[in-house]
Amino acid sequence: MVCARRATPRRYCPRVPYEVQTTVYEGPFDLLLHLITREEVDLWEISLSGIVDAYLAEVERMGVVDLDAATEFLVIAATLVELKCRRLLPGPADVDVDEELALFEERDLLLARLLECKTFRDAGEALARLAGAAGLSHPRTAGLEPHLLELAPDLLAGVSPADLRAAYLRATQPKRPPRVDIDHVAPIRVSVRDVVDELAVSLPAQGRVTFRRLTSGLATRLDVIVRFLALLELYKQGLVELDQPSTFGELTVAWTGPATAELATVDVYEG
Amino acid sequence: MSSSEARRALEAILMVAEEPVDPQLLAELLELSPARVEELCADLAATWEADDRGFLLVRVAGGYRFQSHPDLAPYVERFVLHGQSARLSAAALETLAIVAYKQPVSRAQVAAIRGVNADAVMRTLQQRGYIEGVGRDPGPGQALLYGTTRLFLEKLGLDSLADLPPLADFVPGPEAVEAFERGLGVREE
Amino acid sequence: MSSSEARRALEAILMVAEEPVDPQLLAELLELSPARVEELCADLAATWEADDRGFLLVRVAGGYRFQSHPDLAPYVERFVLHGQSARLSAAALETLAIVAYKQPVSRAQVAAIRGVNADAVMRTLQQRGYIEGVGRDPGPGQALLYGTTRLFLEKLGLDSLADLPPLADFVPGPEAVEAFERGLGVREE
Repeated sequence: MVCARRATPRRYCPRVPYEVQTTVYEGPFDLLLHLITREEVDLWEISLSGIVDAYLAEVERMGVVDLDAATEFLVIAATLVELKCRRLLPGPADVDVDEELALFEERDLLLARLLECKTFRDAGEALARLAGAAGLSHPRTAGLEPHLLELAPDLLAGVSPADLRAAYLRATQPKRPPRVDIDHVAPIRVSVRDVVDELAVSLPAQGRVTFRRLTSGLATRLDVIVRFLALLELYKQGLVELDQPSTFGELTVAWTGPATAELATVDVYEG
Repeated sequence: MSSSEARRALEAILMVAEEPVDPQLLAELLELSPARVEELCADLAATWEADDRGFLLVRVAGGYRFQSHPDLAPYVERFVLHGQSARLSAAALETLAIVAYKQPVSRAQVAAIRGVNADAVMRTLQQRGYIEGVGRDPGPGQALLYGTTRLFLEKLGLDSLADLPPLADFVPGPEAVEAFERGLGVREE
Repeated sequence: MSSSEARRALEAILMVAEEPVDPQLLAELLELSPARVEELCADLAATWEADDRGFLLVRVAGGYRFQSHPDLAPYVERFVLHGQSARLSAAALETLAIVAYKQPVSRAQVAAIRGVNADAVMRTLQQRGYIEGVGRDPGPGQALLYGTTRLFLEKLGLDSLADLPPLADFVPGPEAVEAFERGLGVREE
C-alpha cells in the first residue's frame, strides 16, 4: 500500500486537562521520546523544577485536581528523577562491578522499552494511514431489498419474553469489578512463591551452591531480589542453611530439608 | 463536471445508499440540474441493463437504487435463507433487549451498555422492523432515539410494553444503570 | 452453471449483503468449489477495476464486498454524513497497534508497554468496535485478553491480520537507537 505523508496531526489534546510547556505527554515514555528525539536534550539538562512549576501553576488555574492527570504526571516525574539520579551517580571508578552491571542492565531495559514504545507509536501512525486510505471507500451495506425481507426467516421465532429479559440482564451486568488501578506499576514477572517452588525442586540435587551462581543469568535486579526473598523464605521454614563467612562475602546456600519438602504457605509480596 | 465523472459519482453514491435516492438530492450533491441527473441516471440504468450484470439500476419509490437482477432470485433467496440475515446473534438479542427495556435510547447509549459498537446490529434490527427511530434527544447532538415497533410486540406475543417481564428487584435498577452509563460518559454523543 | 451466470449470481448476492461475504458461504450457495469462487471473485474485482466505474469489488475482512471508489470520496462524503467516526487520538492509535500486533494481550501488558494506564483508551477502542475480549490468560489472575475485531480489518481495508505491515518495518533504525543511547547516557559522545 502506498501511503501519502501522514495526514493526522501527531499531537492532539487528550483528556489530560493540563499542559506542561504547551505540550501534553501521554505517559513517561512519550515525554522521554519527545525529549530525546525531538528536542535532542541531554537528560542532564532537563530542569525538573521548571516542569513542576508549570504543572502547579496549571493546577492552581484549574482550581480542581484531576486525580488521573496528577498520577500520570507523578509517573513522568518519577521516571525523570530516577534517570537524573542515575546520571548523578559517581563515575565507574567508584562503583563496584555488580552495581555497574546492574546500572547497564537497567539502562538497557529502559532503552528497550523506549524502542518498543517508539515502534508501536510508528505502527499506530501506519494504521492511521491505512484507515485513512480505506476510509475513502464506503462499503455497500444496503442489505435485503423490501421484497426479500418478507422471505427472510423470522429472527424472533422461538424467542420468548423471558429470553429477552435474560438477554437484558446479561448485557447490563457490570463487566468489571471496581478495583484500584496499579497498571502503571511495572509488573513483577516472577513471584516469590514460584521461585520458592522452583528452588525446592532444584536445590536438593545441588548440594552447596553460591548465591552468585543461583542468580547468574537472571535478566534484572528485580529477579535477583525475588530469588533472595525466596531463599529467606526457605530459611524461615528451616529448609536451607545460609552461610556468609564475612560481610559482603560470598553467600552460600545448602539444602537441609528432606528431598521432597512440604512447603508452608508463602507470604505474597505485592509488586 | 464531465459526464463520465458525473456517472461515476452517481454510481458511487448509489452503491453506498441503503434506500432509493431522490434525484433531487443527487442533483444537489453533484451540483447539477435535476433534469441532467435524471438523464444521466436513465442512461446508466439502460447501460447496466444492456450489460447484463447481476444487478440493475432501477427507479423505485421516488428514487434510484441498485438492486439484484430478478432472474437471479433463486441464488439471492438462498442467501436470504442461509446467509448473514438468517440468524439472530446473541449480540443482536442483547441489543434488542436493551432497546426494549431502555427505550427511547440512542445508539451510543446502547454501545456504552454493551461495551461494544452496536451500529451494524442496530441497522439489522431496524431493517427487520423490530426497532425504529422514535424521536431525538433534546440535548446537544440531538441523537436519534430508538424504540421497539408493533411488529416486535406481535412477534413476542405481547400486548404492550407493559407486558415485558419485570426485571427482578436485585438487578441493577434504571438509576444504577444510568449511573453506570454516566460513569462511562455515555451521555455525550 | 456457466461462468457468466456464476459471475452474475455473485454480483446479485453481494448487492444485497450487509457486510463482506465469506467466499466459503458463496461457494455453498452457488454449489461451486471455494477455489472456483475465489477465482471468479478475483476476476470480477479485476474487471470492475479496469472498467473504471464508481465502485469496486474488494476482498476485505475475510470476504468480498462492493464499495465506492476512493477517488469519489468527496461526493460520497457529502451523501454519507452519518457514521463519520471521529479520528482516533495518537494514544488510541498506539494502543491499537499494540493490541493488533501483540494479540491476545491483557490491559496490564498494554499498560506496561505504553508506560501509562491504558484502561480509558482500551474502553474507547472497545466501544468503537476495534478491539474485543478474546479470551482469558491461563495464568494466575486470569486476565482478560484482547484482540482486534472484524470491524478493525474492515476499517483498515485489510483482508486478514496477515496483511498488517510487518512490525519490523517500524523498529527504529540505528540512528534513532544511537540518539536514545545518547539521551540515556549509555553512549559517551
